[in-house]
Amino acid sequence: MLGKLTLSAIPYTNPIIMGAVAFMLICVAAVLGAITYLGKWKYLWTEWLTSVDHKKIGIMYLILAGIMLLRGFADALMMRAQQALSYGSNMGYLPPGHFDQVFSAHGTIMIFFMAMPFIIGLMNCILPLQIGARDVAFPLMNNLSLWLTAAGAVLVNVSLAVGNFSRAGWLGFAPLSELHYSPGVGVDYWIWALQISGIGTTLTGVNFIATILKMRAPGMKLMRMPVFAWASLCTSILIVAAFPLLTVTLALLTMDRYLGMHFFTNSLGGDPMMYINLIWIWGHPEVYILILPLFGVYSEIVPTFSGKRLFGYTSMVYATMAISVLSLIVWLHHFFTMGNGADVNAFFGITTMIIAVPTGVKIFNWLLTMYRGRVRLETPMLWTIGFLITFTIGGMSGVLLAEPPADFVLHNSLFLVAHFHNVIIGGVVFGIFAGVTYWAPKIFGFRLNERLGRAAFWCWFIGFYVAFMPLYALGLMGATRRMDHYDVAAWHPLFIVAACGAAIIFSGIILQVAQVVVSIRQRELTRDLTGDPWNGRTLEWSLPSPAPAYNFARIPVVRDRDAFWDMKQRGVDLKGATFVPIHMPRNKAAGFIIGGCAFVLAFAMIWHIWWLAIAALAGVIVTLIRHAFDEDRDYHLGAEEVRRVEALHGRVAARST
Amino acid sequence: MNVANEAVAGQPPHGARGGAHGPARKQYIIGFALALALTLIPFALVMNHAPAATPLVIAGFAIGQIVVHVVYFLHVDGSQEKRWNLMALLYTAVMVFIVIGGSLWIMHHLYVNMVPHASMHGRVWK
Amino acid sequence: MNCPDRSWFSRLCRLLPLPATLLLGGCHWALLDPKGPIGVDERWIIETAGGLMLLVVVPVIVLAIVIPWRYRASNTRAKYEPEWSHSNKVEAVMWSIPIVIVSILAVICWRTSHELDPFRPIPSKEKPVHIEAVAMDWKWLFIYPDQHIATVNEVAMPVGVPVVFHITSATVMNSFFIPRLGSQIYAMANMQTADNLVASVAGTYRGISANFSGGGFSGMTFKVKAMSASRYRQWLAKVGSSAKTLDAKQYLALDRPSSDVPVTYFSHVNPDLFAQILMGKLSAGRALAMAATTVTSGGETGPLRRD
Amino acid sequence: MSSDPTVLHAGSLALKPGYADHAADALRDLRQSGDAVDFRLDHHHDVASTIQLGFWIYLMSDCLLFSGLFATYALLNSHTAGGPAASQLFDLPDVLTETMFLLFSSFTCGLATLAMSADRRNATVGWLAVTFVLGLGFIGMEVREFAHMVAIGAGPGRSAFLSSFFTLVATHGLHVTCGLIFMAVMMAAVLKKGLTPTNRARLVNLSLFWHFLDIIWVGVFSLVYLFGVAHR
Repeated sequence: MLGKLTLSAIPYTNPIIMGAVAFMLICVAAVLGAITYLGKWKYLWTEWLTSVDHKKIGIMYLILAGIMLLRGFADALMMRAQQALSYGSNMGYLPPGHFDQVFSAHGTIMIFFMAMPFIIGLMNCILPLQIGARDVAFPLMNNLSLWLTAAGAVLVNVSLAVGNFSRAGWLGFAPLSELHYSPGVGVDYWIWALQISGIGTTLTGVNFIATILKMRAPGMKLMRMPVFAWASLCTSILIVAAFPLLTVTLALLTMDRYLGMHFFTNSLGGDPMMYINLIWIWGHPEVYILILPLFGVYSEIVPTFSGKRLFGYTSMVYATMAISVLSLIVWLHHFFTMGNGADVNAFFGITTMIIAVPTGVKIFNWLLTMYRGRVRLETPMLWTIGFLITFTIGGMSGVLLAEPPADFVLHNSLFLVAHFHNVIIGGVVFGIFAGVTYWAPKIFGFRLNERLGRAAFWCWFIGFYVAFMPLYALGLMGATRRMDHYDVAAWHPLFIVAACGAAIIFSGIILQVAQVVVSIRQRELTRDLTGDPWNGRTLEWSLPSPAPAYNFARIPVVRDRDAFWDMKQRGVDLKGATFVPIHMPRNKAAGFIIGGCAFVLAFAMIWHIWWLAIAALAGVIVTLIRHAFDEDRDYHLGAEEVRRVEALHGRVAARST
Repeated sequence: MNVANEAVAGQPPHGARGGAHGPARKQYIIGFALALALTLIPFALVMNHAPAATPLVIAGFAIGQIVVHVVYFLHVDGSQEKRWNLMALLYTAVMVFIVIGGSLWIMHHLYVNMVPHASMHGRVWK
Repeated sequence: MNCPDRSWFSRLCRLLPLPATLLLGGCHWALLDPKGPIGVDERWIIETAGGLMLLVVVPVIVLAIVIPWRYRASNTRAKYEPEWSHSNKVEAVMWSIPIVIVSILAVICWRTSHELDPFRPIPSKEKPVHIEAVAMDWKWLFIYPDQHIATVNEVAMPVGVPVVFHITSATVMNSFFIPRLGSQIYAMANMQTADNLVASVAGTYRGISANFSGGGFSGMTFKVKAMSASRYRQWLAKVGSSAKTLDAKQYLALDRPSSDVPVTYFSHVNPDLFAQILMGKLSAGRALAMAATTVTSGGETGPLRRD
Repeated sequence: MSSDPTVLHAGSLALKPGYADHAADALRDLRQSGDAVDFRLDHHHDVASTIQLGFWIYLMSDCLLFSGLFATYALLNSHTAGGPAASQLFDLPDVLTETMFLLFSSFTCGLATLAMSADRRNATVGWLAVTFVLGLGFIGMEVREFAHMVAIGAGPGRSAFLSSFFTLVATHGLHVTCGLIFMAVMMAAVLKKGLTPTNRARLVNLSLFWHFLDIIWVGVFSLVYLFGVAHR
């Protein structure tokens, strides 16, 4: 009846896991209790969970990503603590099986459930506003994407309490991830969490391509789009191109594990090398899926805080496009050491290095944008400067690793770990924090606390160097990644330093949590009443903060790259006189229901509860068909209502009232 | 999973082909005939063990037939309305080439380098 | 803020709480203090490529600090040109700097990829030594087919003589790596890779698997003993006199997952053993062993896999 | 879609003087540049075209999904592990029949689209029904082929070659099955509500999907069956 699921699946005997589970349950209970106490269930359901408003969906993505950042960082702390301890006769506090789950979960969570939701959240919150659209192309599909991603995230967390998580690393290399070598449910949790959230991400990609190509305001030619919109377009294209390969790879592994097939096994003709090949065809573009939108974020922040046009817009656009094409033909650099031979290695090494050219150009662009500007060193700008410094170093170690012979000694070492944290923390994470701080007034209606934000920045910035520079050194000392124990005396102090670095970053995260709490409590002090707190340049700042449900009462006409800056220069009056009804999509439960069914389906598949899996799949199909016959999908927001909302923001011209 | 406001999607689709009934039907018939021919010829070649039935020839027919389908059934052309569709299709073609061609190229090299050659009684080095 | 005008290398040394002398003493920087020509060449690439890139990276980091400071909003004396956003000359320079550097690196890449291909035999007057290496859970088996001997977790090689490692795996993917000597390469079941290395200095070096392979991965290390020709011969004789042999039964016992396995010598080893492993003829593999929930381990005994 | 922007513009906005100037400038600028921006101030005007573009992009991503499967098949088709090889298993005349089912169904699907353009509801449903039956025939033959192979010990677990064969062909078959469900739903929807704009947009997507599956089948037919037998 319950497949492989028995009570013994819950690891009662492990105090560390049970402690984490108890903490998680207390948090969940507290949240649920608070909602019940405040009587907000109906509000939550009708206004948020079923919302098709891209701004609310974006906020939910950001919340999901923030929570998963805490979870993923807890894993990081555990690893750093283990490696700081487990030298020589001290075996540390984590047995190998547990340590392996921790690093697998850390990678999986940070990439799929922290970084991706953050960037998709930012795209959701901002992109339609930037291109002058009322919504994304497919609002309900947007809601579905969110819930599929959330279903995957919940699965990863459920694996903590029921069963265990994968021990095969964040990319689950075959044949280690095959049934023969990983017989438990851990790899299945990993597969289904990624598969479901991956489908959600693909749908997001489709949605944003259609939105950007079809829904720009009149006058916004492609070459007048803000760079963030360009970056989002390229990222969406990469998502649509690459994620199907992840789907395939995971599906083939599923076939091996569930149906006894032999794609990547060591026996009956299976070929594990094909797994490595396929997963990296997705995996490398994924890196650029993560970084490109943040390049876009920096390209918005630097001109705004420098009070100056972006230098070399055209270069920037072509560089972005070049990166998004090149990123598709470099995947082999992840396995130079698999024995491909010199010609293949050299080809992919060179294509990899070529990516450094457009990336370098972008860095020069940002520097030249600040040059002869009036740079306001507020928190978003601090993150940006931190990025420029850190990412440059990460880029350098990356190009180094692109030399196949250098990679022969550095591959899989802690040098590599330091490199990709250098670009992902220095590029992606700093960019996310920069973007969230920058757009917070637009998203939430108030600014984040500046002092705590600065303090958090310094903790992150210094903590990063203290945590990861020792890893570069350790890599050069021949230390490999994913060790739960080592016996080389010279490594020990460096691991202790790295752990101290992690602790410094941890204080940064605590400061950020405090920043969020304090900012919410002081929101009346920092409320953004103008809609344009930073003297912005792009269309989102022409709207009230937070933007009304319909975004634009009147769709703007664009005549310049920095559309809003241009309007301000020309003294355009944003107040409207007459208003027309606005066509709006209705909130629908279908996305949430399908997301829920997908979670149940995955859970049932993981535990081989076949009847439940079939029921959940039927639930998905029935919901889709019912939705197809649902006529009540939209409504018109009356002109009077629009006028009322606009009046609240002081956007109605005096003479017409 | 479509947009909420598709109820107002008014245009009869394929309006771009002039709305005229005749030419469109003709397109389908031409496409169908071509597709039929491009299926049957390689099939006959293979069935009769014709020397021309090489992978290259078969692939040529397959690509020809895919083009026929795209042009006559999917009606992708260079028109303004379909510009993005065409771009997306070309991009996808490049990607398909990269994925399949790249994988085969890489895997071929791996095999050449690594598959054991059990020649000299058990000694498997090359 | 960190000093950006120093190389990252010296900077990270300064971050360390220990005396720099201890760290720069040489004996710990495995990759920067190689003991064989392959490793030396690879260090040259790391240093050359790193140095070339520092030519750009250091100025960029300096500019990333100097420009925002010089043009900070409070400094009203600085020039302000809010509309300046394009210059063909500047952009040409901007594109050409990275293009030049990447071109140089690309040439290095092409040449060294060929010269340092792990499959490429090392030119030498000496006749190369062939050693077969098998990655197992979680130890390394080395077979000397010509001497009919085998060892676990220890491999000896004569100094100055090229060694060809023929590598496969009896289990998941591993990576054969001796940091002091250079190039690593994957060890994969049913596949045979090769790693051509040579030691130029006598000594005992650390060998590892560089690719995560499961619960006992951390203890999957081996000793590499580079020694003079005469001592090498003595070593071969010592292994050859071992009482242990490695027949099929012994092999299957060895194949059971275990970690931190002590060095073991085997004599009278069938020279076809490697071929049999490679062809999957000895692949009882972990299927047998998985039945047991615990595996032996040098330091501790406990469940390495909970499932 | 290509209505005069000025008209649209004036119809949608009553403008403050400053804004009107600005907008008028922008429009003049646009006309002069001859740029091909979609002109709409209210996005109802090309919802249908947006939906079709979205669906098209989805098809492209599906195409890449198949490219992964094709690459895997192309690689693994020689990995028979001592089991049966392609040339021993495939019955080409049967496969040709299958192919014909699908090709004819593509044609009838096109006819359904034409009937829809001509506002002929019953003909639309009729052609869809024919397409449905042909598609069902295709699935039936595929299931029969699979059952036969499993029965003679050439199931998907026999070798990497057979794993990749079953997965590639069954993934296509699964798509066809989804297409059949989609088609059944559309026939019901058209019968119930007629050729409403919503139904039209979806019928166009359905036909895109169906033709797309035929294209994938061309790949399967050539790469799997013809190659497999030609290599005899």
